[in-house]
Amino acid sequence: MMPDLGKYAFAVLASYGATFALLAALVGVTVWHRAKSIRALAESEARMEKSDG
Amino acid sequence: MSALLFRDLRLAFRAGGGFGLGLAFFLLVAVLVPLGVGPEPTTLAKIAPGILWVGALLACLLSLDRIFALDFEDGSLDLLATSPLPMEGAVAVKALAHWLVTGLPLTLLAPVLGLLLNLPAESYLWLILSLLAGTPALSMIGAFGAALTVGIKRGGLLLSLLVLPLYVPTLIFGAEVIKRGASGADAVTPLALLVAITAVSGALLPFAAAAAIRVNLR
Amino acid sequence: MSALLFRDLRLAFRAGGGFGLGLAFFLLVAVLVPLGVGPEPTTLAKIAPGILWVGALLACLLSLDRIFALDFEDGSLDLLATSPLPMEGAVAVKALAHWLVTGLPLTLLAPVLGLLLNLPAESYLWLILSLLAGTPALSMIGAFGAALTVGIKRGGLLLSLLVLPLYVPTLIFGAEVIKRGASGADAVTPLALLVAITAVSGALLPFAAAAAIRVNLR
Amino acid sequence: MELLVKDLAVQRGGLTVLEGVSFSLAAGQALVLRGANGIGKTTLLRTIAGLQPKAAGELNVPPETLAYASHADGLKATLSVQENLRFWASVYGTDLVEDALQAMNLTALRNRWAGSLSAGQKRRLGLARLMVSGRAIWLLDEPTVSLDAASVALFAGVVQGHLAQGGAALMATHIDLGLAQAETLDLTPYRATAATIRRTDAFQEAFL
Amino acid sequence: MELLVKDLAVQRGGLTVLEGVSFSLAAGQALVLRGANGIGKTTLLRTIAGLQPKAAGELNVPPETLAYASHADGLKATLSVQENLRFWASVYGTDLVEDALQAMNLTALRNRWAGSLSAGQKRRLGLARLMVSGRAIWLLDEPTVSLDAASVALFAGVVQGHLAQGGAALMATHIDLGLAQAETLDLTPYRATAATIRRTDAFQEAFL
Amino acid sequence: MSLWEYANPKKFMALSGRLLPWIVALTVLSLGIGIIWGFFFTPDDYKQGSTVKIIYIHVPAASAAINAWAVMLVASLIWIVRRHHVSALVAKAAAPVGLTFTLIALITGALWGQPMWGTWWAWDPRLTSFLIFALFYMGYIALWEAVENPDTAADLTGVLCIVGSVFALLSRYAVNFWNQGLHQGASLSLDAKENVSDVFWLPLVVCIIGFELLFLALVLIRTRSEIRLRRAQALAARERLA
Ligand code: HEM
Ligand SMILES: Nc1ncnc2c1ncn2[C@@H]1O[C@H](COP(=O)(O)OP(=O)(O)OP(=O)(O)O)[C@@H](O)[C@H]1O
Ligand SMILES: Nc1ncnc2c1ncn2[C@@H]1O[C@H](COP(=O)(O)OP(=O)(O)OP(=O)(O)O)[C@@H](O)[C@H]1O
Ligand SMILES: [Mg+2]
Ligand SMILES: [Mg+2]
Repeated sequence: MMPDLGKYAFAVLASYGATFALLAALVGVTVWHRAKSIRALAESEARMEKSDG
Repeated sequence: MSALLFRDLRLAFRAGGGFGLGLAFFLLVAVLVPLGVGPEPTTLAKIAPGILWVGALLACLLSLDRIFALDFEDGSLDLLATSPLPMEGAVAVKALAHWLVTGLPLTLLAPVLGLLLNLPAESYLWLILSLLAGTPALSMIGAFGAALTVGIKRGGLLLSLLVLPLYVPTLIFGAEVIKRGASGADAVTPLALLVAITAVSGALLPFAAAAAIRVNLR
Repeated sequence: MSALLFRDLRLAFRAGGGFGLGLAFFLLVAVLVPLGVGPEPTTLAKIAPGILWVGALLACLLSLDRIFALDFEDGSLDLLATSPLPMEGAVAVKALAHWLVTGLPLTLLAPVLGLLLNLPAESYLWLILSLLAGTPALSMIGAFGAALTVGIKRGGLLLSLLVLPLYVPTLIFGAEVIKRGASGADAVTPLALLVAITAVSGALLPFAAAAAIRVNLR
Repeated sequence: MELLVKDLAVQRGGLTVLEGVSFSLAAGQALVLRGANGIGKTTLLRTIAGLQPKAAGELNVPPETLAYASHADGLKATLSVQENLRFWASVYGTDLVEDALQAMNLTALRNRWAGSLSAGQKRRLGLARLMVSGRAIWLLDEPTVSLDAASVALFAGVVQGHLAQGGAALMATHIDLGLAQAETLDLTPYRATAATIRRTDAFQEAFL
Repeated sequence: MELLVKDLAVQRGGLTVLEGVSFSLAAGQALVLRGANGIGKTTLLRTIAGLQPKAAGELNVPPETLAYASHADGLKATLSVQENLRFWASVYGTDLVEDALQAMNLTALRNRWAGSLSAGQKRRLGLARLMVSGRAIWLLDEPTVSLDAASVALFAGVVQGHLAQGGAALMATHIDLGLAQAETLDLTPYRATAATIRRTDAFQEAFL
Repeated sequence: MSLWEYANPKKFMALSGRLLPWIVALTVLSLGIGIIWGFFFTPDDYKQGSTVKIIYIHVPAASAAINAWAVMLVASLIWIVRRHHVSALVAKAAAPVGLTFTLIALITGALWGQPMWGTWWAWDPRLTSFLIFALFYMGYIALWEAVENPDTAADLTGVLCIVGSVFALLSRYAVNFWNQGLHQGASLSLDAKENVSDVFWLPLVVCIIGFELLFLALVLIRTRSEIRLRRAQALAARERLA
């Protein structure tokens, strides 16, 4: 299955590895930020409900 | 307008005004680099044009935050903004004052530092010409960066980060003028480009900077 | 005491606190120098240790004025001086906070910049070791300089002028460690000297700096 | 020459703080703005001075008539008292430095650096700057902060003189100046409420 | 616990500004310093706080009892109200943050960044810092600058409470705080004259 | 009804909410196909060996990074001219994504350079201008972070983006002037032309599409988060007044 990368295995694997790591970090931060925003909004909307009575 | 220029110059020459410190910094860079790099004359001669330009650029950079931040902190900028002076003019005048206080003296000092760095004899003329043509752009671009960061406390380093990428073309053409001049190649093209950068930034950036200041005063 | 450390760190990481900007400046120096000097790898490799040390030193330098000046301007320094904290301890803690926010990250970033400047492979270990041993001295000496200039508005350049000569030994030994390490010569002696500078300045300068601050508050 | 404010709403930090403020200020009039800390006096004055955009309403300022004095005095510590004033005089193109020094009792200090003045002396110099502008409408933000009783009286006299000469003054202050002809505008009723944000703030509206 | 000042002379910018000042301040007492702008109130307070050396006379401060509040409030704009106070509480090793927030009516603002407060709100926070110190003798330099009437009353109440608990307060101010038990010390008679400089100022003397 | 209607946060939230699942699905699909195709099912280049596989991330990342800046520039212009709040937030959301792509291009390029040119880094014009580009991104993001008031920040970063774009172009030109480099030209001339046409070209195109879709998806998600946070802020502000 795994292609034979020959003597360039490090360069290729490191490239793909670094790319996936960076993208994973970016996606992770984005998802976390999204969750945070949803939580913050839900909280203030809940408080609104209460004060609106 | 001229009142503002004279005020800024007078403030620069008063105690704590910072005149001469840009020069000192330039000198220090020229001294530190040989200390770090080592004393071989050929290496130094090779890197001299680049180091001189980088030094001039950093010396300029470090005094940028004085252009507007002092006036912002003591409230003068609010008062200037509500005064009859157009903000664009005030920005241009302040950039000019900055150049007179840093860029011009740097240009005059540079040949001396060239000696320290073993700059070849053919290069001196080009060194002076390139600094003369390029440092006004440094002041104007820097004034723009200073206008962006004026509301930020001690934004000195943010200012550097914003301004240095904008300095890249000036730096490249500036150092190129000297290198080409020394080797007898065509130095006029980069010099002309340097002049063009100065002219265009002097004509357009005051508007961008004035807009940024107005936003920051809001 | 730890309250002061945590406050300073927290302030540094808050908006406008300037964390990361020292790093950015270091990166910028590493980019600008080749732009000025030219792209030949052999020249760059030769000057890399010196330029990296000069860059780290300048990055450190530029954030020095934050150590005390902010506290002076908003009156906190008056209040700290009348508080039960001994001023010597406060100075040492503030220098430590400065190192954690600039020197340490600089050390960690330096190898990446070594790549940009074609630093030879054998030098990396020595680069890290020398910065690790030397940057605390930069923070402590810098804090002393900042204490001397704390009363002066925007004294950034004056500060540079005062501090840079004091940085010279650190710079020379630091760059020497890397150069010797790369060429297989004895790098331990300059490294030991670097450690000695750090230890002595950490032990003695807080007292000098505290005295300077007390004079400036008068 | 009349300053006209109608249904004005002002914002600070993206939030409407005051709304529905209306008043007019004609030659010879003085108006004192009152209200608790944080109600928005500074914000209102800055908006009228043109330093920030208004959120809603009408604001009619006769051109070239305003002079604004903020919390901060805009003094340069390393210029002398005289040099500070001369600079502003030439910015506004007037010739009133001597009068202002006299009026604010600063003649003895004229050659002192502004940085070496005490808090109250600085404030007096800041007010002298206003006189030097030669403008008709003065906007004053807490002008008497740090002033002793004698200086407050001096200042009240200066304002009175300015009004007598056909000037006008709008000021925010917490203390009583003893100005006979000054009217007072309490800003408390104009504090923006949740319901009014919708009307005045395009951004908030879009997001609410 | 008594603060004792006897024949004190203080200097500013190398010049003696006040001399022969004497008073004492015991537990439960408050003393208000008065005098025209520039007479030397700030200088006197800084000398007592130990920020500058005295020129002559005696100054007896019980150790670990002083808390000083200057013209500037020492607030960090990017820390919240609460974080600002917590820092000073741990510097002084006390646990009074909640009490101070309550007393200065700042509980609603506790999570706001100090930088986004109005002038008066900042000042209130600066005074809360003083309470947090837990010290007995308060030195206050124009504590009510920028405060509205309600906040001045609040502040007077806080001082009263402090005195009732055996504290003491020394303050410089131009306005009347309405503190019943406060005595007043007018500094005008102690202004240094040319003749007295000779006596107090060793440096100047050497050159005269 | 004009296009600007969608600049209303509510409308934007509704529309983007409906589109987003599809965009995410398409992203995963195209990126998955492209990368798997490129990594597992393409032959080695006879000169570059297996390193040619790096092209499937290097080139898409580089072009997506450039496009991200273009998006920021357009969004900044819209904000400055028409003051639509969503466009300012789009510019803010795009910057970190663009920076990440720039870093990916830099890192994969460096890793590729080691076997091909014998050095991690060379001061080649393309490489250099991309490094400077990364600095522009960092400055832009730092300015957003440093300014507290969101509208002020939007104005300032907008001005910076416009001025910065001009200087970025100028730098590109200056850098060319300064050094002639090692980097591949503008065409996909790996070796024999026929190779390029299908074996390498097709998966590369799929990857490029995948990266652009990824950019779109991330920017939409981030913009939506920013809008939610602003709404929460607005509610909190209203509460404070009540
Ligand atoms: C850190 C190093 C490098 C950087 C920053 C970099 C950057 C770039 C950029 C900006 C592009 C243009 C993408 C576009 O315009 O759509 C590009 C394309 C390309 N790069 Fe690199 N590169 C680097 C190293 C390398 C190396 C070492 C190789 C191979 C030997 C390489 C091969 C290519 C190829 C084949 C293209 C596509 C050319 C085209 O059709 O435009 N790059 N790179
Ligand atoms: N940067 C900011 N962000 C958010 N809110 C702010 C900001 N600056 C001020 N505010 C708030 O705006 C309101 C109005 O402030 P302003 O300074 O106009 O009040 P003021 O009436 O002048 O008060 P004072 O008498 O204390 O000077 C205050 O409630 C203040 O907390
Ligand atoms: N750096 C300085 N150099 C010389 N003189 C100074 C300096 N700073 C202050 N002074 C002078 O010292 C005197 C005392 O100043 P101080 O600030 O103590 O007055 P103050 O009583 O607090 O006045 P205010 O009520 O205006 O605050 C003033 O006359 C002032 O002009
Ligand atoms: Mg106010
Ligand atoms: Mg005082």
